[in-house]
Amino acid sequence: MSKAEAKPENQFEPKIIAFLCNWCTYAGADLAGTGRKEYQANVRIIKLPCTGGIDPLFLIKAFERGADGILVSGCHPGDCHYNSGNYHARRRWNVFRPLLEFCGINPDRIQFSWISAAEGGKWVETINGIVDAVRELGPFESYQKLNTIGPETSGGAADASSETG
Amino acid sequence: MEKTLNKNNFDSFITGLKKQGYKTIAPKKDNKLVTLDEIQDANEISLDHVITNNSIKEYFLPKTEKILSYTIEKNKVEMKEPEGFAVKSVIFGSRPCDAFSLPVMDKVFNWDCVDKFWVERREAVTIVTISCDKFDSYCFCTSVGLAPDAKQGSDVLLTKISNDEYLVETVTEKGENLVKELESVFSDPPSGTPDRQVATVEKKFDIGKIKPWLDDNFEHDVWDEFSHKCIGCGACTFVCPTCHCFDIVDECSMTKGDRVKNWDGCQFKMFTMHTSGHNPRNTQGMRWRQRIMHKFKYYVEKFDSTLCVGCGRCSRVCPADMNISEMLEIIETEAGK
Amino acid sequence: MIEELRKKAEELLKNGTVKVVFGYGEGSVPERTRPVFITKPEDVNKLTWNKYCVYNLTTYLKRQETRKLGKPALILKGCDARTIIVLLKECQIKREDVYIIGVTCDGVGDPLAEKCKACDVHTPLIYDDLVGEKRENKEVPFEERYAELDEYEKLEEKDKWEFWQKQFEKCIKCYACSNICPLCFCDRCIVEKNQPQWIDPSAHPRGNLSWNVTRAYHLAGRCINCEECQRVCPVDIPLNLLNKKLAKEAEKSFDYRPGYNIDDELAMSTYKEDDDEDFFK
Amino acid sequence: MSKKIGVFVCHCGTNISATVDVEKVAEEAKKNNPGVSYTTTYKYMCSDPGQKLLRDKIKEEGLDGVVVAACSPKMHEHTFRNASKKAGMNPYHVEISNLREQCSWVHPDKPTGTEKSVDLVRMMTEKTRKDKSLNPIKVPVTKRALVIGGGIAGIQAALDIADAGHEVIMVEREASIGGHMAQLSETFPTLDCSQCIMTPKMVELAQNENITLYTWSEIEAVDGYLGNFDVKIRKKARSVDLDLCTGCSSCWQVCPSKKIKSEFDMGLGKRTAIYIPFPQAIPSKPVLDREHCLLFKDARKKNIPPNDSKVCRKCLDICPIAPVKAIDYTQEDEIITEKIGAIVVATGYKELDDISMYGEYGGGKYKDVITGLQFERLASASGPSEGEIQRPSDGKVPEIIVFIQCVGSRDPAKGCSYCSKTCCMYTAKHTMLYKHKVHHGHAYVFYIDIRCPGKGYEEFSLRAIEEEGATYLRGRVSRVYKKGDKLVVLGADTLTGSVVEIEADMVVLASAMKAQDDAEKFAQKLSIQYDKDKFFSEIHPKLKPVESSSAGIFLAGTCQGPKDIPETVAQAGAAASKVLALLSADELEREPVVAKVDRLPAPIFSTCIGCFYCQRVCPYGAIESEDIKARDGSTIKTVARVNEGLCQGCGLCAATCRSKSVELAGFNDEQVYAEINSVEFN
Amino acid sequence: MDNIYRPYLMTISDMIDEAPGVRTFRLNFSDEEEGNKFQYQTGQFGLYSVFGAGESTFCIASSPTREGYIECTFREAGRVTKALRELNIGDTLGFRGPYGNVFPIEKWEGKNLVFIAGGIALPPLRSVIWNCLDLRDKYKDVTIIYGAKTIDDLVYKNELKEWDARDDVNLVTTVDPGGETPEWTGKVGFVPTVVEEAAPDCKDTIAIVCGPPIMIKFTLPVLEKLGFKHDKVYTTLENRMKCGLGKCGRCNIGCTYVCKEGPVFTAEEISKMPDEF
Repeated sequence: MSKAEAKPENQFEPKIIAFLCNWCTYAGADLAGTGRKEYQANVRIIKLPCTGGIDPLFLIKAFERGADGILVSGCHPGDCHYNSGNYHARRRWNVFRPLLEFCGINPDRIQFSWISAAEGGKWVETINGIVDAVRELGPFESYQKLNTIGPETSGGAADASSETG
Repeated sequence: MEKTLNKNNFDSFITGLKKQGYKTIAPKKDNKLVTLDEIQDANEISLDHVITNNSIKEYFLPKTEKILSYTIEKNKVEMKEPEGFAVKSVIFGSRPCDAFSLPVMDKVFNWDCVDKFWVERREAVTIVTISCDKFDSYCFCTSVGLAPDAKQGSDVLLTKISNDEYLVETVTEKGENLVKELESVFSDPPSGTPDRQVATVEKKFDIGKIKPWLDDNFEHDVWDEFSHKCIGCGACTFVCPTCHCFDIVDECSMTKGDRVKNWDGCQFKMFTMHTSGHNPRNTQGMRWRQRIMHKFKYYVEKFDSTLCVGCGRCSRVCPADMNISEMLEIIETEAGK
Repeated sequence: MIEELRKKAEELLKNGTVKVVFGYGEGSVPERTRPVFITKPEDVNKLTWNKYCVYNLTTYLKRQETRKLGKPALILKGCDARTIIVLLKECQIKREDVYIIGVTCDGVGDPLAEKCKACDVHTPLIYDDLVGEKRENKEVPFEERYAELDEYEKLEEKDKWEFWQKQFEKCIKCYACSNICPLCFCDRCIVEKNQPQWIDPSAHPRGNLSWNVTRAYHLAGRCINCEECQRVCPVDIPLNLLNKKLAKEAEKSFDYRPGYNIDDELAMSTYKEDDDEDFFK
Repeated sequence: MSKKIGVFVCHCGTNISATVDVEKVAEEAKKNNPGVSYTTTYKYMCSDPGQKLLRDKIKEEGLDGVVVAACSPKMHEHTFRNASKKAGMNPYHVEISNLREQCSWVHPDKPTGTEKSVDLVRMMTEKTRKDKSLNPIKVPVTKRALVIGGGIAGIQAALDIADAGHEVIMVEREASIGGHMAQLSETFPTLDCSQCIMTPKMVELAQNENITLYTWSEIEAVDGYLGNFDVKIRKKARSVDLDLCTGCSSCWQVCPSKKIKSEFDMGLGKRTAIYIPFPQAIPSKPVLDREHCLLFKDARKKNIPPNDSKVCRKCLDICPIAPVKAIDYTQEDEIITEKIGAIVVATGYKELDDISMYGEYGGGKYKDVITGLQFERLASASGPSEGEIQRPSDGKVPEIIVFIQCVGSRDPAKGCSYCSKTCCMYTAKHTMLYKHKVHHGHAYVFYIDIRCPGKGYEEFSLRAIEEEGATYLRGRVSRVYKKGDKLVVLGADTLTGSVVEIEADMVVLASAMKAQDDAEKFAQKLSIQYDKDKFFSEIHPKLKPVESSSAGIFLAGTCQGPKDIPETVAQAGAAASKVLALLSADELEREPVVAKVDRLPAPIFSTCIGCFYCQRVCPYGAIESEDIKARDGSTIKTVARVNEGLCQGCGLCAATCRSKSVELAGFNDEQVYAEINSVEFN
Repeated sequence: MDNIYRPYLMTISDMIDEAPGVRTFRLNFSDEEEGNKFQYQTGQFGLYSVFGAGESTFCIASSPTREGYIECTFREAGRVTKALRELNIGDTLGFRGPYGNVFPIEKWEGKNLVFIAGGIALPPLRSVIWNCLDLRDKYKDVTIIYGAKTIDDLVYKNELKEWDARDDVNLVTTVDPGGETPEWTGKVGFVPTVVEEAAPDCKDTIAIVCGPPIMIKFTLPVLEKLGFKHDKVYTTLENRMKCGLGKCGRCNIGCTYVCKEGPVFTAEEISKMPDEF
């Protein structure tokens, strides 16, 4: 079911950073591995003890470093190894996601999901799903185009120039 | 050289500038505020304001500026000089107080070693100032030795002589060249002495009394009392045309980085904070003292000019209504006792 | 109203219940007032009250210089008094450290501030003394309180980005917004920490976006909508829109409004089993 | 801070090197990862020579940081950390790049896999550069074990732990210990009767002074952590005072309501309201079923306290114990808190009893279609028919019985997808029991595959066919319907390719072994992982078969998955040995991955501002307040402080803290920032 | 026009761990020709930059009399010093300087010298000590009084031994009370008290003092008591400096720009400055 061979040469390959909780989704990803379930290689996983330990600052920094899409995934509510980690995380994303949407960031670029240690299949679906969705959206140019300090912006009102972050 | 410029010739003046390859910056209405911004054609210019919200300092010491960029391999580093930061441009419609801030700050940026970022921009930009025909209660340029139609710092000075005629006086050689380049736009000087419509700003305090009082009043409780309401932000220092303190930080990803010069201000508590946590200027009173002392004593002693042009922006923008001219009036009365 | 305030202040200073009164005094121009800190009973006539008393004086509770003046009495409007409730819940002050002179208020700012159009705290919810006759706080419906956001929420995604990029570009990182905010009381703000430097200190569009988003997010479920950040921004960025959007989400999702009820849990420090998760896959 | 980092890329035989060019990964790491001073590849890093290579290189090259690019950290992070500890390097400077499960196995295209592996290694070298040395935290151990579940697994584990001299608390939900094994008649492959094996163990348990037994009790809540659990146990109201009652049986003989379906007899037999589940029950003291007792039903209807209802007080009156009666209607539920060091979960399984799902087999429609356990009860001497195989409908001795295998098992559509492992063996046993009791009877067995893999198992099932004459038909049953007083079984025999029709007197469905109904809720209470079928998950089937995902909580028996009694007992012994290992040390070394609030020299002392959001979100209450005092005793500021003993390292406080004053060791801000910073997509 | 903020590229040629958290780097110029042209005098400082972290200010700890390299000693405290700790021999870092004024060693010729240093403040004095010792005959007797919290907090341990061995240098090392161990042969006590005991003769003598503000606060009165005039006592201020070029407005104490008019000051100049450091 992998899309690796089917893709034409110059197709845009989205860059996805995934913040995973160590007990459930990371184990789910391992399970997909032991099951030899292929999926696209666009994701880079950053392991953290719990989704409750994921700070919205991480997402902003990930976008600044050129990510086109971000996946945040952990244990299903109730399954958290630390009892309430994912509940607090869910509450955070309940307000942070609309804030980014309000500022004009397409919410499909950030996906939140619950994947347990037994759901290797769901992990593969989630990854292929987000890679395809972000591939459709195309590279996150508007964020990456936020120039750092191009020569042109030495004046007051800065206009976006081609320098990438 | 003296000329006159008619208001409806502004359009051809701006297009002429564009043809000559100048980037034009002029006051532009931006919902509640009037800010100096790049314009494409003349009708964007708005002139019915007292003073723009941002000062022209932004075009010589930008709020953030790359002074070096480098790429890092494992242990090999390549440095790259930023180029093309000095863009040939004309600032049209600055005020005499803003314009005067440039020669004041030239002294510090050429002291002992020359900051090329400041100096190259200074050469590339020509200042066309319009004298003030309006003022508000925050202006106190006359108190610091300036005037609503002062020429220092500008290359060309426009002064209103009728409701759409401006008297053009070139101040520097650069100004003359500019006027020569756009000969067609200007017309001959008016015969006789034109009636210059210039605002009359009355003096608020005598600058002469300030420095002597400051010399021996480093410890005084007016510093604390006056600055209780200050919230320690950087608004006053950032909008001030003569505040030039900056910070140097590196912003980098894993393989490349930029060394950046950012605005910084003495009112922030972090400005003098040592890594150990010791802070020589620990309270807001000390920082407020530093601001007044630097402008009216230290800079005078070191470069023989007051680091304040009386534009009043800091008082207008201050969240807690700390008024600098009021402070100087208090100092004057204290000096009188 | 002004006489009553002065008499009250004088009485409090005289009988020693407080060492200082935080109030409003004449400003540098008639259309402005400024915070004044009265320590001597004879200075009370510096106090004034008019529609230009926009400051949220509780912000001076976080500053060491004004805290050193001793136990304060604060002249607080309804919206400012809500800050006290949040500060109490976040253990920044103890109730007995603060004496509150509540003022019934019909709206400040000329033109009328945005927050006063849908104000439901004309009479402060918490005070020791009340000046001005007590007015009944009537319920303001949810839609009306957040009407200001509709116009921005309706924008297309690209236009939203365009609008906010134009606003964030103007930011000069002077931090007036976080220094005036009574709830931004961190000793060392995240932006002042450089190991690691999460938020770029430079005032380029990327650094401005991460600063403004983080500042708004850190006030999620806390901001009491006093609009001081928007008023003091020297480059006139509509900052309160961000805080209002977060307040709307917090109220919609967790039915929580900061600064109304001293006992309920702080929104971002608790959870409900059935918090909605429709955006989770 | 590590700056001489060694990168060890593992081939993992060919698991990694097949789809990842390991040489290139090592060479790229050496070429452009700052801080890396030594790289190598090896066929089996986790092998003994592999670990020796690691230890030697650490010493020779003077490494102060190691990145092992191999399989998932869940597999061997511990192994490699111990290896580097032996080489004198702090184990928390070792990071694992997951090249196998998350790259080589799932990305077959070699260039892509290699490219990604280079990224993954760089991310971990960047993280290692920011690692800080951490030392294990010493924590006292409560030398008491808790066994949840009184079946054979729980009993075996409890006895093993108690024999080693440790105190054990056993909690059993039912009125007596024994679990499902007590319900069996005889057990395969030795055919010795379950009561004979189990009763001595149950008595031994009851008399063992190290073991405190709470029956008719459930686990209310489990807090705390490895070595220091606080367990709240709810002792449900039994209405009988265990100390006074002597088990003389007079009360349950006079109890008028005798028509209550006995759960122990799987609904075939009947029991009284005050009852003991089966004769050899431990404790052999009754429990009053308040659901069906006339007195309690009346009290509930009239909404009056039970003591005031006069409907029936026979058991109280008859009770010979004086001066205070052993029966007490006013008894309430009681919550006890116990301090526990380690927990063994042995909560057992639930047989698929809702056979109405299988209407095609007549399940739930005909009384003579019963489940495996119901047949066990029929065959058991203490069963409703005292061991006589009788039809539940009319009590006649069945001439022909049809056994149907895999009812609910291996059936992803309706039942469970897995094989319940024991049905082939117990169905063969059933045919033997039936033959021994009804010599002229004939047994038919419809099966898909006969799976009898244990020692002596194959011979046992062949005996059922060759010696006992059971007819095994390889095929599925399509329908069972009533014809007269016979049950017609329509099925296929795929070996002869013919349709089979048998007129049987009784049909026994070998129903599936499922997880307990409340397994999910129970797992969440203990915060242990469970799989899609709600069986509790072990950390790793081969490496850690009896350890649950929560440190200090072990699994034994069918709650972890279908298995037979020999396997269950073996697992119970393993769990007990794990508990003994844990309780053997006076102090426990805990993972130092705990949070810490920053402390700075004067005049700041800490950037924490004391808003205590961290304290409110901490699930373990591990954050206390601390007053920083000046020399003159006045409080300068009140800040948060993490209690290292309680902190479990979830990182919730670190993400909630707005000024980032609290950091989680092992996942601090610098490390996460370095990882994000190092993601260079090429 | 050249960019005054552009650092030289340096490579680390040697590294010594002086004390817990304190390390000395020996730096050579990556570009030979820049190295040869580079001139500096003792007492000057520079801005060392780690590419990827930022810049930080320390003195040049080596003496100009030693050609071809410069040395710097730093303690791990902030972002840049932590990044410096991660560098190995052979890595590249940047150096911008030399900035600030110098120790007027010519003026001290023919005089006795007393060097007083505390804790991590020995590096700026080490530069001038080696400079004077390399021109030993120009000065009369040389006394060095150096103290630290504990024994392993003492920096340049091998050089202390060297100075101790020389007969033309009188070295007094001390540790704060409680910091000593049985084998410690040096003095035990705070630096100001040790200076009082050593009681160097003030006639025709220059005192150079450098240490944490609290040590300077107690040492200056002791020197005064011993008869040292304020213009005979030199010190160097480790103030917070950013540009080193007098532009960024950060390092002023009163109207004195420490980076331009300092960091070396006489006690007299310091007494005239407002109390703002």
